[in-house]
Amino acid sequence: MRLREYEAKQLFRESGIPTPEGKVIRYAEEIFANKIYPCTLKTQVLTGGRGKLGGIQFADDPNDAYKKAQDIFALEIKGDMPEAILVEPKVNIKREIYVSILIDRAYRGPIIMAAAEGGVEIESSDSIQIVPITGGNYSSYLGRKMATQLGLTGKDVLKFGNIVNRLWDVYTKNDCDLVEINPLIVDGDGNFVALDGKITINEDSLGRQPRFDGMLGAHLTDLGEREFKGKMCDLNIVELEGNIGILCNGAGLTMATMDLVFHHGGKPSNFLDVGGGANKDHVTRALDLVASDEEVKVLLVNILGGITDCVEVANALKHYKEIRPKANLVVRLVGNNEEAAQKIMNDAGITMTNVLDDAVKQAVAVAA
Amino acid sequence: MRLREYEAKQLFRESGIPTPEGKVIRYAEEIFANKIYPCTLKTQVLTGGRGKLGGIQFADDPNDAYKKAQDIFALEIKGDMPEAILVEPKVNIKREIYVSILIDRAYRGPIIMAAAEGGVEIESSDSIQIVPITGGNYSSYLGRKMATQLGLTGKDVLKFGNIVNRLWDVYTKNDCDLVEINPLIVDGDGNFVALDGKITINEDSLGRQPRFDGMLGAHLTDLGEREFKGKMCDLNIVELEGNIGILCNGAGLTMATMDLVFHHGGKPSNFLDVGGGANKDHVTRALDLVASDEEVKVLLVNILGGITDCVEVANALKHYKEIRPKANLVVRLVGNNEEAAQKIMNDAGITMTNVLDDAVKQAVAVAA
Amino acid sequence: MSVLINKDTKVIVQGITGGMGKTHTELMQAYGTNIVGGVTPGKGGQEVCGVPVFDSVSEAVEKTGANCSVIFVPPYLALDAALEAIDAGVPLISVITEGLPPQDAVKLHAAAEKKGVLVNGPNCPGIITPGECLIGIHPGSIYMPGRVGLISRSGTLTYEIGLGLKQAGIGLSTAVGIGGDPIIGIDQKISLKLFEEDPDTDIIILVGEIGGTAEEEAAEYIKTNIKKPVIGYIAGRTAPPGKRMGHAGAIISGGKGTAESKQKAFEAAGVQVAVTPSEIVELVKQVLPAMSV
Amino acid sequence: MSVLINKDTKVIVQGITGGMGKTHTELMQAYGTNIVGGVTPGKGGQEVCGVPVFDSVSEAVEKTGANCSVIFVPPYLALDAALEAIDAGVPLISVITEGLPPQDAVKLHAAAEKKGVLVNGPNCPGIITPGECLIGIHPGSIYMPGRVGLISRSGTLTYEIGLGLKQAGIGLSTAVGIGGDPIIGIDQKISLKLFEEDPDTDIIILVGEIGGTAEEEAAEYIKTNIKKPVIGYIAGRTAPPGKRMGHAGAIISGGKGTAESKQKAFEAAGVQVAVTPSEIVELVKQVLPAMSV
Repeated sequence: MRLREYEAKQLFRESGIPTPEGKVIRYAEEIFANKIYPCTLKTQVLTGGRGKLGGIQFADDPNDAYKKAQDIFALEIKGDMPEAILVEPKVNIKREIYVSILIDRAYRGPIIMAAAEGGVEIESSDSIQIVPITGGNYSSYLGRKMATQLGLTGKDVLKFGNIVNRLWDVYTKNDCDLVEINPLIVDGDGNFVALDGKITINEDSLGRQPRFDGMLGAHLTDLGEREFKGKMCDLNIVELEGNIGILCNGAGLTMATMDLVFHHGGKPSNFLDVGGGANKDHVTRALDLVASDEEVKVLLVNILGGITDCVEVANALKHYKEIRPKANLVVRLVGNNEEAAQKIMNDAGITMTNVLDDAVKQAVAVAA
Repeated sequence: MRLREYEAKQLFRESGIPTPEGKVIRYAEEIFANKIYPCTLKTQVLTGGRGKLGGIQFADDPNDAYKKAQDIFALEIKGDMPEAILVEPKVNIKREIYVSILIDRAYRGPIIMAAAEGGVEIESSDSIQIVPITGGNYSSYLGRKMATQLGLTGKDVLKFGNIVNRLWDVYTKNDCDLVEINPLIVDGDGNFVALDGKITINEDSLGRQPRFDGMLGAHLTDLGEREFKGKMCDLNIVELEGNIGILCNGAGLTMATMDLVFHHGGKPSNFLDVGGGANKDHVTRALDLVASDEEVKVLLVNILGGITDCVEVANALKHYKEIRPKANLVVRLVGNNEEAAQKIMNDAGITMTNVLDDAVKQAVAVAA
Repeated sequence: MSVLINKDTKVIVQGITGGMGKTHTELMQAYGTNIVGGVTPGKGGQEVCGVPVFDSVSEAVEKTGANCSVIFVPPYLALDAALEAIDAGVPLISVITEGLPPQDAVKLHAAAEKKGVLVNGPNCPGIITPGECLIGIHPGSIYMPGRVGLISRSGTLTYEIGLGLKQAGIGLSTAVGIGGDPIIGIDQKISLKLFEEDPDTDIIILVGEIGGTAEEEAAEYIKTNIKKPVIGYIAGRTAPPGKRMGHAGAIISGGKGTAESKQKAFEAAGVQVAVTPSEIVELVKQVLPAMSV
Repeated sequence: MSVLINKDTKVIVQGITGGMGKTHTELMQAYGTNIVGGVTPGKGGQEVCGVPVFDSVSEAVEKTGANCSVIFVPPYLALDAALEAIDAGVPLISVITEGLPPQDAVKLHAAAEKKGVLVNGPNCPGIITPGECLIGIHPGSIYMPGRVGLISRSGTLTYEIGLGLKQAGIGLSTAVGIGGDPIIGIDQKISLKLFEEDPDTDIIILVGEIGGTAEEEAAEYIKTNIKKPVIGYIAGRTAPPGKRMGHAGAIISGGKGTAESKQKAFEAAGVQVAVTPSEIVELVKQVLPAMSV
């Protein structure tokens, strides 16, 4: 779950990372409470690249600021309307640095990633430095080590190290996947300040981070309508352009099935992984979700029951067929409790296909 | 620094360990605010064995309690007068358990120590169980492991484990040397409650535990007057029965010197380790402290300068001699910056002895 | 023969009294796995699925001689359960649990590495040596015993391939479902090494998917360490970049983790790459007769 | 020859810009120790005592090839400093700092053990190989080179014995001040093993004190592993029970850690026990001629 800038900065401040003294406004008129000029107005959207699209403006006086706030509130950034504007005093930037903490597969644990120059194109930068936090055991010297790798010297080593100490606190305390300060600036007085920040909370950890309760929905602006609905009931759906609805269990099998649909000349309208251990109700919700797409000509169900009980899936399919007797349905259902499921399907009049290639070819033929 | 029972229980409660709903009173009259009877009145002294000496009383009604509170406030326990009484409702005890967390040399780290029966004579119990917390890495299973080692079963495994989880929190959060619940009781409803507790805060860690600022002095009731004064200015003095004052640097050398005084037939009046890296002022305070004992006939100074600069010691001795020209002083001073110290001592008219045995014999002869 | 588990493996189930733990204990028992006990703190002394339940892993190991633990406990309790098994000296642990917070996974694997314990998972289907032993949630009936070793990041795709092979009359020595999480214990390299050393495995199938660089690393490892033929497959060739594919969260981002990159790495390591699951079966059929010559 | 350090040891000083760090860097340099640099975060680029100061240990190691670090930083910073040295691959670390919180010491030694790093201390005088190298705070002038190995829990008592030996014309191969804290890295057993293996050490002196059971454990170790003659000494024979003796906090409590127990253990292991420091010298004198026969 990616947080907005002002939310990230709130967590920064709680852990002692300096940020500009900002104010969040939700109506343009609130700008008149701002007393410090020149100021920066930043649209609070989740998508990146807002600066280039006009989402960040500077204002020298209240009238100027009011006009710009109105503009920003009316500005859609890649389909995302701002829910707020963050107003901050304009700061004097002597230097920009990039720094983040995230889990890295290759290092089998968290790493500190930083670059001596901040900026939006950091992913492609050659100057990225890495300091692994082996086994998740952090100690202050790791932040200072990064400081020296960045070429910082003197008091800046301690100042930067101190920022990383606090960033580690943010990272662990909130079960983050990523905490990033970009840019971390050095201001005119030599202080290190987080000018912009990005935090992604690990979604598997939300259940033990009560402070984020109920916040997920408002932080998923980059999803399509069905994708959003799916997410809200733990169904992982990705919308595609075709007319074959795919419902599988497990990411690998779902991807393989999608690949196979393309391979046999079909076009999937979506990709839906119901996950492990889905019961009848969950599968029913998944079926309804796919069926709600009017482009779907045929629904291809491919379930291999391991932790998923085939009987639960069969009952959901039976229910689906009862409601939509004319829907095109190609079903492959194999695995734990397969015989009992077979019986339910027979009784419901749903034919099953045993071989995956056959099932996919059949679905492609129906959809063509 | 050992805490009193009510202070320990406050830390217990902050970490979620249940304790009886107690109230601290500092005047006998305050007992009338207590509404729950029968109740227990417990003297808040630092020394052990208070129960056998009358420091714990039960009362059935306010008048009974008032009388007993007066008695307890007047009762000295091994030289310690109570600073308060802890009043608690009398609890129904179904079972008593002992449990503690402390650092153990042999395990090179913290251990959980517990016994299936609580009680005051726990040190000599045969039923003590140990679960090491290797490398200081605690996880909940360790508490449950101890539960099963104690023979607990069913829900009690979880309840006891939960207590140990919280005890670990107390231990780490407050830089403790020891956290102990004795007895941890199971009450009539099957709840685990800390009926009495002992916490020792590591003294080297007090500087990073601001909540204990200024509390050390009030928690040193088992020291003699000079021992107390020494402690308050970081001088480790142990008072003995003889007439030879000993001032050394380093515990090992101080003990060796004390042993040698006995060996040569003398009787030390004290044992004073000025510690490492003492400067002139610190050594002066040490000399004054020993000299304040009127039993001291001769002061034996044995300093081997490593981290301690011999010049600092020489200047302190010079000052000491100026103030007390008639004091008997036997000095051995060897090590870093020895020549310069020698010169100061010569100028001050203090003779030095190079060989330890000679110095000790000389001191013993003077004291005899 | 086989790798990791066989008919002599003595298995305990952590979380045996939970719904999933109980169901899969029954399925494992039905398959023939020697389940010697279960662990659920606070429920010691009970009997579930005909085996004793213990309050702690160390007690279970002591009383049953278990040398393998399968973990079915809820996500936030899984780290503690795994640490308990590691501490109790269990040499092989399979963490079936999905949704373990990544920061917990880091601690789990650091502790396991320190003690030299093999951890399968988390978020994995477990391991099966057909005809001998099943740990985890594989549907046992879709595999048959044989001489092919199978390594897979994906659970259900493992079943798909096992089934396809069985339908073609080809069996497996062992199938290792390594799991789809970013940080796992028994990975592709460890599994490859075990199969290379197993005298009863002739061919190895390596099933990867988009995201991360594990396949590229495995390919490097194969180049210098694996003599047996390896057949590869990568799921997600047609996945749109920047989208998380499924619950396991495979993702192509920043141009990394693409199927092309993995396919190239496989090919450079002499791994034959199948484009569909059924092609894997075809490739195995081609290699098998060549080997019996 | 010697153990742990010699003329080729390249030493860095962590906390070189502090008062104590600077003073003892000068003393070590005056003794002839090859100090190649210092580390004080935030003061990199300066020069102190004629050597460069670095912001980090890894930078110092990279630029100087240091293989030993002496730590003089304040107590609450010492854990981090030691972890930094461990992480930078320094194989020998001497933590002079006194007053390290015990919970920090546990973490320090766990990290060192994991990486196989030797840590001397904390709260110790360091190590000296007379005539070659001094790390820490030993007053160098009171030792002379020779063939006796000295192991001691107490700092100043080590000096006392070094001085007594020198006055008798006896020198040391190396003196290891292992430190008085409850949890230390290089302990009596490790030191004994090193001296046993050192061809240029003939006799070992083991200086213990009351408290703990380290001497009893060392005696057990000597029984089966040490062939060279060992002379023992225990400080605190006359210490009253229940009182913390000095800053290091040696204490006899609950009837444990007594001098009697340690003396018995030593004697049972064939260790000759001296009652006074000067008796140690006498015992060495007796053993030395016997060896030269």
